[in-house]
Formats: sequence, C-alpha cells, structure tokens
Amino acid sequence: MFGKLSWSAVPLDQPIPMAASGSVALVILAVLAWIVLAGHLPYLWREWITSVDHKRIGVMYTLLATVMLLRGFADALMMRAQQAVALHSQGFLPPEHYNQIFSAHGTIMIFFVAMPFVIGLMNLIVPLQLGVRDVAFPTLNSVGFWLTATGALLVNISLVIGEFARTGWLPYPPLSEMTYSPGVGVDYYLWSLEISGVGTLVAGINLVTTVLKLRTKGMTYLRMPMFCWTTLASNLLIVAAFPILTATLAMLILDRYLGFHFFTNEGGGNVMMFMNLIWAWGHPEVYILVLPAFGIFSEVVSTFSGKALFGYRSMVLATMAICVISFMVWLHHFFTMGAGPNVNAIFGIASMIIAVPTGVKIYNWLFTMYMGRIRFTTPMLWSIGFMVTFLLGGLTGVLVAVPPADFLLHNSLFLVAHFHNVIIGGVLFGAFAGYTYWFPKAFGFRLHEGLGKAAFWCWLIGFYVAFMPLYVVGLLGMTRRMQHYDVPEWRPWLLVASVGAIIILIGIAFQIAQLVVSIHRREELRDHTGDPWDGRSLEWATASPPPVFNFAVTPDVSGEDAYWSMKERARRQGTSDDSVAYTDIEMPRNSPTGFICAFFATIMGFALIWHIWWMVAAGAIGAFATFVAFAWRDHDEYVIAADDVARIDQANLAERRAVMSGAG
Amino acid sequence: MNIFDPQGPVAAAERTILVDSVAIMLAIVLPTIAAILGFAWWYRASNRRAQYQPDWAYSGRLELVVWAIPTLTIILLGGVAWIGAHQLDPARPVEGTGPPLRIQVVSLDWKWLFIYPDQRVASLNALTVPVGSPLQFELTSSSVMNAFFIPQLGSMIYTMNGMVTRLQLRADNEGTYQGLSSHFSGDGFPGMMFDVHVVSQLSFTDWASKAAGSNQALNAESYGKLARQSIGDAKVTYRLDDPLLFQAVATQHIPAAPGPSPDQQAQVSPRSP
Amino acid sequence: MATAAVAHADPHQLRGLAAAAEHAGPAPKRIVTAYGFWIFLLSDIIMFSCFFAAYAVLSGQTDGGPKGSELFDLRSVTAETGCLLLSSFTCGLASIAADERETTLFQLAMALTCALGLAFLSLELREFATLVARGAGPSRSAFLSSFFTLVGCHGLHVSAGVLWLLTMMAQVTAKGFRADIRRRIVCFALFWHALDIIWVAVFSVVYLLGAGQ
Amino acid sequence: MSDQSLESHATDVAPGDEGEGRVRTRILGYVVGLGLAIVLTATSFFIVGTDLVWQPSIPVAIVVLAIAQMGVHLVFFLHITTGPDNTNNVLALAFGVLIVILVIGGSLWIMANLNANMMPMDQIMQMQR
Ligand code: HEA
Ligand code: HEA
Ligand code: CUA
Ligand SMILES: [Cu+2]
Repeated sequence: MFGKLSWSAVPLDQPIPMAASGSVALVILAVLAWIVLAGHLPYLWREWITSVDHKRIGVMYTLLATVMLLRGFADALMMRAQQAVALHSQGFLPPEHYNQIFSAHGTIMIFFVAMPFVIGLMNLIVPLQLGVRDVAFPTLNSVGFWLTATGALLVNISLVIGEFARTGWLPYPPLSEMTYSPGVGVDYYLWSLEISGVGTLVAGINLVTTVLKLRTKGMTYLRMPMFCWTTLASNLLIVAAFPILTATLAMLILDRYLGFHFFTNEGGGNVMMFMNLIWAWGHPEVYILVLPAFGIFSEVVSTFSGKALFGYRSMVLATMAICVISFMVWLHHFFTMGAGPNVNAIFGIASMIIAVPTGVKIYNWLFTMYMGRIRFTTPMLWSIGFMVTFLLGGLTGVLVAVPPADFLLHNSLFLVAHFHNVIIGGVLFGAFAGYTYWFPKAFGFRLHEGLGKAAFWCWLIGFYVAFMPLYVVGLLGMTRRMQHYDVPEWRPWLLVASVGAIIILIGIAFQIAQLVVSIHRREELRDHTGDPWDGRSLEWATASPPPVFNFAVTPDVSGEDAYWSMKERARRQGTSDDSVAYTDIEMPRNSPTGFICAFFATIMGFALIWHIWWMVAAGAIGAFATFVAFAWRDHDEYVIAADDVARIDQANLAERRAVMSGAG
Repeated sequence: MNIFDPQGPVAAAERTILVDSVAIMLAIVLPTIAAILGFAWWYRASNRRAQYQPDWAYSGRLELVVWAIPTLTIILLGGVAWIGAHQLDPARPVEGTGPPLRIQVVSLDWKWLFIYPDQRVASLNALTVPVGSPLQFELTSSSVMNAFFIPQLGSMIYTMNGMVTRLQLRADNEGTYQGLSSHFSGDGFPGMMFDVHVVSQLSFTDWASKAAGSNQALNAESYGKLARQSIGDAKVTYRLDDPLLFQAVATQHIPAAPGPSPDQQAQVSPRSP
Repeated sequence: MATAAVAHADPHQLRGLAAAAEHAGPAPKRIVTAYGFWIFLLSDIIMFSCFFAAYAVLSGQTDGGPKGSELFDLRSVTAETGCLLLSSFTCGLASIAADERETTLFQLAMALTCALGLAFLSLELREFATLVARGAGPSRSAFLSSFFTLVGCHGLHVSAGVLWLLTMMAQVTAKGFRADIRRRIVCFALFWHALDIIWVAVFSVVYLLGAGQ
Repeated sequence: MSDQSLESHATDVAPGDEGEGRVRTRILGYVVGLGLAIVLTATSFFIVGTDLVWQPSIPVAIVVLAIAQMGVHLVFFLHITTGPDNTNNVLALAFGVLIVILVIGGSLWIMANLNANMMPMDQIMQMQR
C-alpha cells in the first residue's frame, strides 16, 4: 500500500535531527495557523498564491531563494565546523550525515538559491524594462514557480522522511546506481530536480519569448538595457541546457527504477556517458547563473556612475559570445578521466576563450566608471566588490582550464575555492546588488543603507577569510568532500576558514536586520517618485511599486537608456501637459492552476520516491485534469476601465510631482 | 603533500606550468584590479576635481584594446595549455634511470590494491616503488569511481570499473609520501589515503622478494573478500597467485563489487540534521 | 529624495516626440503563443538529441545479447512510418479546416489523425512486446536500454499528442473556434509535425542504420 | 498579455503560419509535402534492402535523405522559410540545431576518444591471454 515507506523512515530514534526538524515543522505550523486564524489566508490566496502578475511571481521566487539560502548556509556552517574538528577523529558528523550535507548544500545552493534568485529578479524587472504590461505566458509563469517550489519542498521533506543523496551535488554513477545507493536519497534528488527542472524550463521559455516578442514601441534590440540582453542569453541557455539535464537524470531514473543499463557497471553500461552529458548541462548552467548577474552589474554601474554603459555593442556581442561558447567547453570538468591530449587541449583552450568576452565586460564596466560621478550606494559597493573578487575567481578558473594544472588541482579544495569565488563573488554579489537596487521598485521603500553597507563589508571580508585558506589547503593536496582527515598541516587553514564563515554569518545577520529595520521605518524610506536612484531604464518610469498594469500608457522609446533620455528631454523642454489618453486595459485573471499543479506534482514526486504506485497515478490524473480545467475557462482576462487607470495614474503622478516641487 | 614540493619530473613540470600561468594572468589581472579601485576612488561623486562626461560611452580605440589584451593573453596561455597537455599527457612514457616498473592499481571500497604483475606480489594501502624508475600504472576500479593521486608525484587519474586508465610517473627522491583518492566514492572515502614508499632499487628488490614469500595469497577468492565494503583496513603485502587478476577485474570477468550488504540495504539510513 | 535631485519626467507625455518606426511594439498573442511553443519544441528536440547521443554511444554494447539487425522488423517500421506521414497530412487538413471554421471537416481530419496515431502506437507496442517476449527487453543490455528509451520516448510523445488531440476535439465541440482555442490548435499542429521530424531521425538512425550493423 | 497592438505585424510570422492562402493552394502544399516525404522515405527504405548501391555508402545516403526529409517537413508542414518575416523563427531553429550538433557531435567525439584510450576490454583479453 505504501511502497517502501514505513515508520522506520522517520528518524524517531535520532534525537538531534528529530528535534531540529520537529521544531522547524512546528514553526511552519504556527505560521500557517497564524495566517489562517488572523484571516490572512484569503488575502494570500487571492493576491499571491494564485497571482499571475510577473512582479508578484518574481518576489515569490526571490523569497523562496532567500529561505533556501538560510538552509544552504546552515549546511555550510556544519561542514566548516566538522572540518575544523575532524583531524584524526570522526568529528560530530558521521560520514552518512556529512555526505548528505555537502550534497544537499550544493544542490540547494545551485538549484534552489541561485536559480530562483536570478529568475525572480528577471521576472520582476525585465517586463518593466521592456516597457510592457506582462510576460508572454503569465499562467505558465506561475506554474513554473510552483514547480520550482515543489522541488525545494521535496528536498526538505527528505530531512524528515528518509534521507537525501550522499553522492555529491551531481550524482555520478555507479555510486548513484541502485547497487551502491540503495536508499531513497538519490531518488529524492532525481525527482525534485526533474520536477523543478520542468519549472525552470517553463520560466526560460516564458522569458525568451517575452524578450523577443514583447517589447514596447520603439524598443529595438539594440535599445534594450543590458539586463534584458543577459536575460535573453541566460534563458536561451536554460532552454538549450535544461532538457539535457532532464534527459540525463531520466536515464539514471530508468537505471534505478526499471533495471536499465545506461550507466551501470553491468550490461554494457557506460558511466562516462553520464559525466559527459551532465556536464554538457552543467557548464552552461554556471553561465545561466552568472549572466543575469553581469546584467545587474551593468545596470548598477552605469546608474551610479551617472553615465551610459561604455561599449554597449561590445557588451552585447560579449554576452552572446559567452552564451554560445559555454556550450563548447564541458569536458574541462573531466580532464582527469583519461581522454587523449588533443581532446583535453582543445577543450582547455575553448574554456580559456571565455575569459576574453568576460574580460571585455570587466573593462567596459571599468570605463563606465571612468569620467563618471560615482555614488557609493550599497548596490555600487556590491558591484565594485564583485569586479575585484570575480577577477580572482576567473583567474583560478582559467588556471584549472590548463589541463596539466588541473591534473594537480581537480577535485581539490582549490577547485572548491574557485567556484565559491565566482559564485559568491559573481552570482551572489550580483543577486544582492539587484536586491538592494530593485527593492524600492518592488515594495515602494528603500532598504536601510547603513546596515546594507555593514552587511557588504562583512560578506566581503568573510568571503576572503573563508575561501582564501581553501586555495591554500588545495595546494597542500586536500581533496573535497572529506568528512575527516589525518594531515595536521591542513588544520590551521581550515580553522581560519571557519572564522570566515562566521564573519559571513554576521553579514547575514546584518542583512536580516536591514530587512527588519527597513520594514519598520518604511515611511521614512518611502520612494514617492518611482525613481529613487536617478535611473536610466524604463522600470523607473513607473510608480514604486508599479500598478498591476505596470504602465498606464505604454512608453514609446526612441533611443538607448530610454528613461534617461526622456528625463533629459523634459529637463530641456520644461514642464509637461497632462492630457493623456487613457484606454481600457486587459489583464490576465489570477489562476490557481500553478498551485494545484504543484500540489499534484508534490504528491506524484513523493509517491515515486517511495514506490507508491497508486498515488503516482492519482497525482498524474490530477495534474492533467487541472490543465484541462484551466483550458476550459471562458474568461481568462478582466478589464481595468480607463477611468480607473486614469485615477491610479494621476494619483501616482501627483505624488511624484509633489516630491519634485518639494525638492525644488 | 604540498604540490609546491614536487618529488618527480611530472609534478615538477606541472608545478612550473601552474606558477607560470598564474604569473601570466597576474600580469594583466593586477593592473586591472588597481584600475578598478583607482577609478572608483578618483571618480567618486565628492571629488570635484574629477572630470564628469556623462555622454562618453564609446571609443573605438579603447574597444579594440579591450578585446585585444585578453585575446593576446589567452593565445599565450592557450599555447602553454596545448604543449602542456601533450607533454604531460598522463599516458605518455616518462624517462628514468632504472628499469620500468609495471604497477596495476585497483580501487576498492574503500582501499587501494597495488599489483606488481612482474614481481608476482601485491600490497594493500601501501605503494612501494624504486627511486628513478619509470612507473607505469594501469588502473581500474572494483566498483565505483575513484581517482588515484599522489600530490607530490603529479597527475591524478580516474579509476573506473570495466575500464583501464593509464598513468606514468617517476619518483626522484627516496622518502615516504602520501597518496589519496581524489574522487568521492562513498562513506569510507576519506579513509582512502595510502603511503607511498620511495626506496632504492636494491631495497625494492628486497621488498619484492620478501613479499613474494608472504603467506597471504592474492587470488580470485581473497580478492572477492577484499571487494566487500570495509573501512580502515591494515596495510598488507601478498604474494600474487593469479598474475592475470587485474585483467580479470578490468574486463569484468570478475563481476563488479557488490556494494552494501543486504542488511545494510534494509536499514534506512539516517538523514542530515 | 536626496540622490535624485533631477527632474522627474512623466514618461507618457513624451509619446510621439520621435516617431519610432523601427519596432512596432509587442507582437499579437497568436504570434507570441506559437513562438513560445516553437521554443519549447526546440528544447524538446535537444532532449531527444541526448537520447540519440546515448543510443549512438551504446548501440554497440550488446553485452552478448542480440544486435539490432537480429531484432528489427523493417516491414513493421515501414507501416509505422506510413501512419505517421499520413497523419501529418491529415493534421495539416485539420489546421486548414480550423482556419476556415469548418467544424465537420476539422473533426473528421482530427479523428483520422487520431486513428493513425493510435495505429502507430499499437504497431510500436506490438514490436516492443515481441522484443520483450524474445528476451530482448530494455534491461537485457545497454544497447536495448537506449533503444527502448529513445523509441519509447517518441512513443510517449505520440501518446501525449493523442491525448491532447482528443482534448482539442472536445474543446472545439464545446466552445467552437474561439481565438484561444485556435492558438492551441496551431501549437498542436506544430507538435504533431515535430514528432514526425523526430521519427524521421529515429527510423533513419535506429532502424535503417541499425539494420545494416 | 493583452492584445494591445492591433497594428499589422507585417514583419512577424508565427511558426506554423502559412500566411494568407486560398484553401486550394494550402491543401496543395500539404499534398506536395506528403509526396516528397513519401518519395524520400521510400528511397531510404529501398536503399537498405538493395544490392544496387555500393554498400559502404549506404549510411551516408541514409543520413542525407533524412536531412532532406526533415527539410521537407520544416518547409511544407511547419512552414518555416527563410523569408524576412521568419527571421526570429529561423534563428531559434538555427540555435537549436547548433546545440543538437554540439551535443551529439561532442559526445560522440569525446566518448570515442575515451573508449579508445581505455581500450575495450576484449582487446586487452586478446593481448594478454
Ligand atoms: C550558489 C552556490 C553556493 C553558495 C552560495 C555557497 C556558499 C557557501 N559554501 Fe558551498 N558549495 C556549493 C555551492 C555554493 N556554496 C557547491 C555546488 C558545492 C559542492 C557540493 C559537492 O561537493 O557536491 C559546495 C561545497 C561546499 C563545501 C564543501 C567542501 C568540500 O567538498 O569539502 C563547503 C565547505 O565548507 C562549502 C562552504 C560554503 C560556505 C561557507 C558558503 C557561504 O558563503 C555561505 C554563504 C551563505 C549564504 C549564501 C546564505 C545566507 C544569506 C542570506 C540568508 C541573506 C539574506 C538575504 C536577504 C535578506 C536577501 N561549500
Ligand atoms: C558562476 C559560476 C562559475 C563561473 C562564472 C565560472 C567561470 C569559469 N570557470 Fe568554473 N566552475 C564553477 C562555477 C563557475 N565557473 C563550478 C560550480 C565548478 C565546479 C563544479 C564541481 O565540480 O562541483 C567549476 C569548475 C571549473 C573547472 C573544472 C575544474 C575541475 O573540476 O578540475 C574549470 C576548468 O576549466 C573551470 C573553469 C572556469 C573558467 C575558465 C571560467 C571563466 O568563465 C572565467 C572567466 C573570467 C575571467 C578570466 C576574469 C575576467 C577576465 C579578464 C579581466 C580578462 C583578462 C584575464 C585573462 C586573460 C586571464 N571551472
Ligand atoms: Cu571512464 Cu573509461
Ligand atoms: Cu565548467
């Protein structure tokens, strides 16, 4: 009846995880109870859960990422603590725990922190920058988000019921095959990624179509803000790479569930095929993450330097070059598998070539600052911190792209330091820059600057203290994923690294404080103008937060830096007349399709993991029925009358004008 | 285990390539960092002496430079990579003073088996090699992937069931070094360190003949016991009864190791806290 | 607002200042929907390319079991191919009928498409059943694993297509040729034709090249 | 998305769109496509079963015929052409095809190289036993 599931799957005999997950469950229940009792449920359901508004969905994506960041960071702290004590001893985490922790940390950070963070920001901002009212597929967008959330949920269920994979964040066979990993851990991994992978693909299709087909009048390709370009590139990569992940994991699933022989030791299977395919996805994946961050930095640097982006066309070219070349380098993750020298060298050189367009980007940001007037706000600090830090990470990346150097450094902590250097220094700093930069747009008030700067400095210093020592131990021969070790020389460096993690923790505390304090003082931090930073692109042309329809009248664009040039012209021409012709606006209706789909997907995923076949069938039928029901709807749009549009818009304009006349 | 303290030609060459590559890149990365910090400082909004040109966003000459500098660096570095990949191809023969020594390596859950087919001996978790001889490794795995790595001798290489990878190294100084598995292979993985004893040619012959007289025999049967999962095995030397044992493993005539035993499988393992 | 002491312009009063003839604005829904679906199809094709790559790499790994040339029955494949080709044609007729608002013709063409699709599926299932009965099931060898996965994945797509097709017939019956339903018909037609393209690759690579091995 | 733009989108065509055509001509298009596809398929099947062609060239011929037939399907059934209004559709297709080529070609090359270096088991057997 319940497949492999029994009470023994719940760790009742283990006080620590039980107490930990029990209290988390209690907190969640308490929050849910509060929501229901205080009567917030209808509001949440109406305004958020069923929302198909790209801004709301964007916010929910980032929220998911932030929550999962905390989980991923808890794992990171435990790893650092374990390695700090595990010299000549087992430390406090036995191998079966430790191995789950680094696997969960990597999986969560990549799929449920970095991905949702950048996808959230793109969802939130890109339609605004393009000057349109919505994305291409609003309801599908919601489905995509909820499927991602399903994946995250399944990973976290594995804490309480069963176990997570103990194979690393990429489950290399044959270790991940049934013979060597008979538990349900790998199955949790596989199904949560298959499900969230579909969600990501949907998000990618949505954003590609939005950028290519929905631009406001006059918004030609070469007038799009850089962030739209990097969004396009990143989502093209999603669309091209995620099917590879889906197919590869499907093959592993078939091996595990139906006794196929893709990657088994028996039956003529070939494990190398897995490495090959998974990295054909995996390398583009890291650029999926970092390209949007590059876009954010482009916006931030040019805004706070008070200058147009230097070498815009070069930037576009570099972005698209990275997009294509990233599909030609994947072998650099297995130089040490024994391929011939020609293959190794060609892929090594191809990897290095990516340094050229990336370098062009760095120099273009540099020359954007040149002869600018730089304001050191928090987003700008993150950007400068990024430029310096990412250079070092890129340098070590290019170093491991030299095959003979990689023969020494592969899988070492040097490599771990490389990728944290580019991911934290690139993706995470970018996400934080975007978060502070666009927060006022999303919520109507700015974040506290002082606390933000404090967080930045802790992160920056903490990062260097936590990861520079890992470069050193890597050079001292330490490999990754070691639950304990017997080499005393490594110890001091690992201790320093734990101190770094604690400094980062303080940084995170500042970020949380920043959020709390800013919400508290939101009235004095209120952004009345819709344009708190003197911005350049169209998202600043509308109110903060923008009305559902984004723009009362969609703007007409006649050059790069659309909003900046509008402001320039207004400055030259003096004041304006208000005779705007408002029209009715049609907006898509909210829909619970996404949430209900995710509900059935969760059931299906869970049932598949535990081999409860009747429940799988029930979930599948439910999901199909949801789609048919959705397709059967008669009215999928509602109309906002011109009068209402006018009222909302005039109110916003009045507020804006009041502030401006107050400012002189 | 410091890779900056190489004990053989392969490791030494790789160390040099590593240092050279970093130097080449630093030559352009350091000025870039300086420029970033410098520009950020000089063009701060409060500096009234700094020029402000809000519309300056294009300069063909600068663009050219911006593309050219990284390109040239990469051409140089790419050359290093191309030559290095060929010169230091793991399978490429290494010269040496002594006679070449064939060693067959099997990674097991979770220990290392070293087979010396010509000496008819084998050893577990300890590798003894003569100084100066070209060491010709052939490697395979009894079950899951591992990577064979002696940091001070150079190049690591994967081991995989049903396949044979090749690696050629040489040790130039006597002494004891550490080797390890540098690819995660399951619960016992961190325990897969092994000692590497680099000894004189004479003591190597001694060691081999002593091992050949060992009362522990390595054949299909004792190998079958070894292939079961275990952690913390002692260092043992064997006389090699079956000189084709390695081939039998590599060609899967001996099936892949079984993995966790059924009672381990039955128990649902604990989860991360 | 200290940081932004510049004038804040109202964006829309500047409309029409410069004639923006270069880009006309957002595309209509029909184009957006079809384009999005087109992107999905491309990603689906990339997924298939992984299965093709796996098949190509593993097709020699028979583990002592039967080879392709011993297993494949080209007559059955010819019949399957015929079914799919004809169904592409009838599917095209259905698109035309939908554009012309010809309900009867549309339903007829869709029913034919469905019948051909089901015929294809039953032929394929029969082939699979014979293989399994002969001890050449997917867990026999890596070659057979990749064969069943590649061909089966295409079969699953066809099954999903049939399900979709039936839903579309029901929708047209219930709601007529509404704009959103016509958009879905366009997407369905794209999907069905794309499956045909993949089948061309399947019969060429798997059956025809495999029969020669 | 609301249908804000009622202007004509002369520069844009949806994939699958065949433009304004009379029913007769449209049906004719499908008939021609079907005819070509049948001829190409038949040729493929014929070639494998005959001794009339030089055997080693058969794989090449099959691949070429398959590509031709995919082209036929694209043009006559999916209505993807190279017209200026089709730029976006064709570019997307080109990107997809590029990735497919990279993934399949790259995988085959890499795997062939690895397999050769790790020597197929049987060969070791022949050499050693
Ligand atoms: C996005 C990717 C990502 C990120 C951000 C991190 C962040 C960190 N990682 Fe992680 N790591 C990986 C991806 C990532 N890691 C991967 C892929 C692996 C390999 C796994 C494997 O081996 O299989 C790995 C492995 C890995 C190891 C294993 C090494 C080994 O194999 O032996 C260690 C050890 O210490 C480690 C440490 C850390 C630390 C200390 C951080 C810290 O920097 C933690 C930073 C903390 C946060 C990022 C969270 C908190 C921030 C907030 C909550 C902000 C609040 C925000 C708002 C209000 C907006 N990581
Ligand atoms: C966002 C993530 C991200 C980014 C952007 C990068 C960027 C790069 N990475 Fe990294 N990488 C990872 C994430 C990332 N990587 C992860 C997660 C892994 C490990 C996965 C695992 O095993 O678990 C990894 C592993 C990894 C390997 C495998 C090593 C091994 O397993 O042994 C290699 C090898 O080539 C590599 C190379 C590179 C290169 C060449 C770049 C380049 O793109 C960097 C380019 C940037 C610059 C060089 C700086 C700016 C340039 C200039 C200022 C111009 C002038 C400079 C020069 C000419 C040098 N990376
Ligand atoms: Cu890996 Cu052969
Ligand atoms: Cu990579």
